[in-house]
Amino acid sequence: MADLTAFQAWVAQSARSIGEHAAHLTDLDRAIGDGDHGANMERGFTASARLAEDEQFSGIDTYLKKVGMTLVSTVGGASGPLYGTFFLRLAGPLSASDDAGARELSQALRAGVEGIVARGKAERGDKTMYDAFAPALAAFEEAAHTGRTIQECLDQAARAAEEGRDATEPMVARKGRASYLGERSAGHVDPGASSAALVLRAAAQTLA
Amino acid sequence: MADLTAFQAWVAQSARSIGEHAAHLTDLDRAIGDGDHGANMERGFTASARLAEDEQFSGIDTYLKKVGMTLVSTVGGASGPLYGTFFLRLAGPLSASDDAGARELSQALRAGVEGIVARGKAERGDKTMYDAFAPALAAFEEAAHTGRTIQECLDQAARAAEEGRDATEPMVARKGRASYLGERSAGHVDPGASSAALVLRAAAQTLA
Amino acid sequence: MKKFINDPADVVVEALQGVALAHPDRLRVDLERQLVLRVGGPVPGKVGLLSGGGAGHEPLHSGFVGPGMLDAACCGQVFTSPVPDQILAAAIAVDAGAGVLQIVKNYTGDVLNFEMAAELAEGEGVRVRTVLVADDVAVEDSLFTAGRRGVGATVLVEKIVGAAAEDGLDLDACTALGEQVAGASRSMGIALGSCTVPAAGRPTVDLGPDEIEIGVGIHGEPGRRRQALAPARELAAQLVEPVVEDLELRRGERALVFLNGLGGTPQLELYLMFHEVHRQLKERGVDVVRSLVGSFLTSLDMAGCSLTLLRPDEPMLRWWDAPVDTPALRW
Amino acid sequence: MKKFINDPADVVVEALQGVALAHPDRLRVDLERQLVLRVGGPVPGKVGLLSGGGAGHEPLHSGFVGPGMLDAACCGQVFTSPVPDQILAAAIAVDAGAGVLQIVKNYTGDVLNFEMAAELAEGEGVRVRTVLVADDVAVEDSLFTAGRRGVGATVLVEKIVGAAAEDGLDLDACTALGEQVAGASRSMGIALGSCTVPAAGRPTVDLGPDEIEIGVGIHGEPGRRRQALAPARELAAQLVEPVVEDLELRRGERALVFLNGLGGTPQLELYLMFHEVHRQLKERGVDVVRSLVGSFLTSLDMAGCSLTLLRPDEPMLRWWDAPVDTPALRW
Ligand SMILES: Nc1ncnc2c1ncn2[C@@H]1O[C@H](COP(=O)(O)OP(=O)(O)O)[C@@H](O)[C@H]1O
Ligand SMILES: Nc1ncnc2c1ncn2[C@@H]1O[C@H](COP(=O)(O)OP(=O)(O)O)[C@@H](O)[C@H]1O
Ligand SMILES: [Mg+2]
Ligand SMILES: [Mg+2]
Ligand SMILES: [Mg+2]
Ligand SMILES: [Mg+2]
Repeated sequence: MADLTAFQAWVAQSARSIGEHAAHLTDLDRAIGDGDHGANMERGFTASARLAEDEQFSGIDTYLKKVGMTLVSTVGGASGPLYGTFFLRLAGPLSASDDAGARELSQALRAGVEGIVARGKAERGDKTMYDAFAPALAAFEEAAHTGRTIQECLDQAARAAEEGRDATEPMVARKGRASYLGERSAGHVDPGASSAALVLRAAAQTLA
Repeated sequence: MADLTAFQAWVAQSARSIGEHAAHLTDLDRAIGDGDHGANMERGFTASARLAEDEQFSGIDTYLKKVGMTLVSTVGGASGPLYGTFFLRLAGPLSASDDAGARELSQALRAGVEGIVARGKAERGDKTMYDAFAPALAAFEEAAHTGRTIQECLDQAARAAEEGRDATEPMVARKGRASYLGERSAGHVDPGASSAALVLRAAAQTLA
Repeated sequence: MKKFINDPADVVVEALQGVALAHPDRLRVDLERQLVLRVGGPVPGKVGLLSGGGAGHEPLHSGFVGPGMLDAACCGQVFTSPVPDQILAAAIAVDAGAGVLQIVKNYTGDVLNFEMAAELAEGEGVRVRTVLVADDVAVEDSLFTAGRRGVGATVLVEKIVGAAAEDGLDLDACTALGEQVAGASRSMGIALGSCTVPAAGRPTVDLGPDEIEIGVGIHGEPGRRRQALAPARELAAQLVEPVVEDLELRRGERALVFLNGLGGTPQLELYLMFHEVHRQLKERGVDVVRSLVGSFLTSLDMAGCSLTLLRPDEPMLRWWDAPVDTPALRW
Repeated sequence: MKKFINDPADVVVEALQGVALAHPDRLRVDLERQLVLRVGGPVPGKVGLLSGGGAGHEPLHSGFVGPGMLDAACCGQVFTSPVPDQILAAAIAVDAGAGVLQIVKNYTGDVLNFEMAAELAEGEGVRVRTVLVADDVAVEDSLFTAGRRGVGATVLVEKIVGAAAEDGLDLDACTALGEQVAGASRSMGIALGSCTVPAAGRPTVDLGPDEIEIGVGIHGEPGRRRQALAPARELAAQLVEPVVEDLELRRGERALVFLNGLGGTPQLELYLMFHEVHRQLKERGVDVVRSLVGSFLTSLDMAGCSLTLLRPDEPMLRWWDAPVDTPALRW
């Protein structure tokens, strides 16, 4: 079960992990984007991690909404509204609970990922963060459906996100800045899919 | 004695000599100016040399005036008005004659050099073309005064101009673009003094 | 990298301080939110016109704030979209009850941030419409991708809709006009040299000493191809041809021509290119009825230029000619 | 060298063709003589205002032709003075019986060519006066040398005397005013990078990757010193200090500030520098009463800027504020 503290640990762990990999994310973005994804994400998650230190939150949903708003106003670029929407939408299915189980997490994750699609209109294979989020959601739902523990669900989601991330390498981008490169975008892992895999791995390390 | 044909030969020979040394003049100007003196002079003297082919002239003075006007409108930069004025003023003392002797040439040369000073306000040692013209005039007058032939007068003037040119090397420029360099202008021969020496050497080869 | 900066992180806000000091009688600058607002606004009854985007393209957008053009510009960091809070604050500031029109260049970051801002603004009771500018023919047009980048047509949309809003057109009419202008415009650019983003500290594009990029984006995005430098008349042809063809400008039609410098290109070269462009349009039977030549939408210090053609109708020409009174555009 | 040119020899005339096509309603261009003339001129009873110099400094001078500023600009080749024939033709063209004032930047080539032109014009019955602008404090002032170079103050003289001539001041009064403005102005520039003259094909100044030239001239002439790049606030100080000191601007005095881009410097950096300059002037107790920020007197593609300060009196301010309607300056 995941309570407010667990969610705050997730955001903190995401910030740490993104901080460690910021240079790598930027390198990936330099290859097929504009070279700011690492800095964007680090700025946004550092600010989000600081929320728990500065403020008291009454519930998981108010916390996640604040994280979402913080990401929106600090990450910038394409990924700010996308990650922001993800966290804002996560909050919905968790509004009633102060300790989420696998089923609620599954619903929250679906809402979050649907938010990314609603905003970014990406489809599978467009070479975006959605190519990490979508398989992660499917893996989580499958695991939850077959009665796995939260930890198992999260582990499988994180693994699926990492596979999804790796699978972006040969893709030709159809969304975001990388799409301007056309065929030349193939042969590079998508930066947003990489940061998504980090965030989902952080979830597996903290939420259960 | 120098007739119209001799003056036309002088201009033609000046054009040839400047054409041959254009790159060198430009190199000198690149060191302490803006690197256009060779091109400026070549353009102007080529145009002036063409005058004799395209037009009939009634006298030495009308020819020299036309050369002066042509230089003014084609050389450009600082040297255009200076060389132009030189040739325009040369014409004055020669207005009555169609075959100039040493005395008339001496007067003409003085008028021309005074024109350069009137226009450019240069003094000896300012590191300009005047540092070639002034000793040339002095040498010519001295030779004419002591009864030398025109050829001798012209030879001495040319030699004095060349010495004057060489003497500009250590000078610190006080006029023209080179003056912006201050002390850094020392150690370079002045481009205008160099072209002046060529023009006076051409006189010695043609005017007598 | 040699630039007039202190800390690269402070470039935008320090430049905005300069803007505020240079134009105290025309512009109000909100340094915290990085907004540039028209002094004396919002104008009662007038549609609020709002644009913005990453910094580094000046005078776009902040130099176009004033009577006859924008009511506000939101500045992001260099080449980075502003965020919804900023845009929301601008929308609220310029709303005079007639609603707000956002003019957005088609980059995913800008689109998403302006979209979120619009949702938030609607939540605050502000009616918001958006015109998306996507005129860069170097990028293939497609419904399935991010689509074309927004470049030079942005200036034309801001000018023409700015005049129309001043004339009292309502929100729907301004939106429709903006879409018409954007839809009737096409652009393409050439880079002779790269820009250098202060925070990056090195050139964005790695161009060889004789190499140029045809179809470059205003952030140094790759274009259609790299090739060797060529004479101006050939480069002009490489802009005129794709733009005319994509716009399907036919013999006998009219065009408004905007030849834009990308930041590092001297006016001398820009006017020389304009001569080539004008000549080649004439050869194609296209009648140049209006023109604008200058560096109005730049990519920091990029050496290069872009060509924008608009197929204008009479109202567009009238609003193009209407008075404008901003720091960068005034007539 | 990567430039939008065809043959380097044709750059100026081809650019002028572009100017003619871009401003048919305001400018008349004499391509053969490389003159840019105000449409509808000469204005009866008005002193004819004439300037010119080498090309490559655009918009100076051709972009300043129009009501409230110049009647004509004579363009030489790149960085080369126009010749007397051209200037004479311009003087005759702008003379409406009230005489002609030439505004000349103090370079030997310009001075001598304009002087010869004036002599020729007087021969044709045109009264000609000359104002010499020599404001570059990087060069030591001396009666025995060529003296200071003419730089940014030229724009101020053209604007202020332009308005005064429009107001009907006679030739002697315009001349005196021009001399007052020139005398009350000082400038200094910094180059971060060199310009490249088309005909030369390579950079004029050989600056290292971290080297800058303090006091550079507008043709790339050497300045006071070379030094390492420094933060904007230090560079601003290196402009403000010598200019303020040479002008002997005291605490409590007022200044008109002109911060000028040299061609390759983006507006973002220029406004950032303006902020620094403004702050430092304030610290010195100098009151900035007017300002102009932009690239108005350029050195082709040179990255850099120059600062010009004018100690204005009331009439100067009034004529500075007076309407101007030229391609590059309009209010
Ligand atoms: N339409 C979209 N839907 C989902 N993800 C997207 C979309 N567009 C871009 N992205 C993601 O955003 C990432 C880039 O983010 P970032 O570099 O921070 O923003 P920007 O591209 O504005 O600089 C891409 O790698 C991609 O994963
Ligand atoms: N005031 C002056 N009086 C005499 N000669 C001068 C003066 N100023 C410059 N010169 C001469 O002009 C030469 C430079 O000519 P040029 O390069 O053609 O013109 P610019 O300096 O305008 O480019 C100098 O080398 C010098 O000899
Ligand atoms: Mg990016
Ligand atoms: Mg970005
Ligand atoms: Mg020279
Ligand atoms: Mg020269």
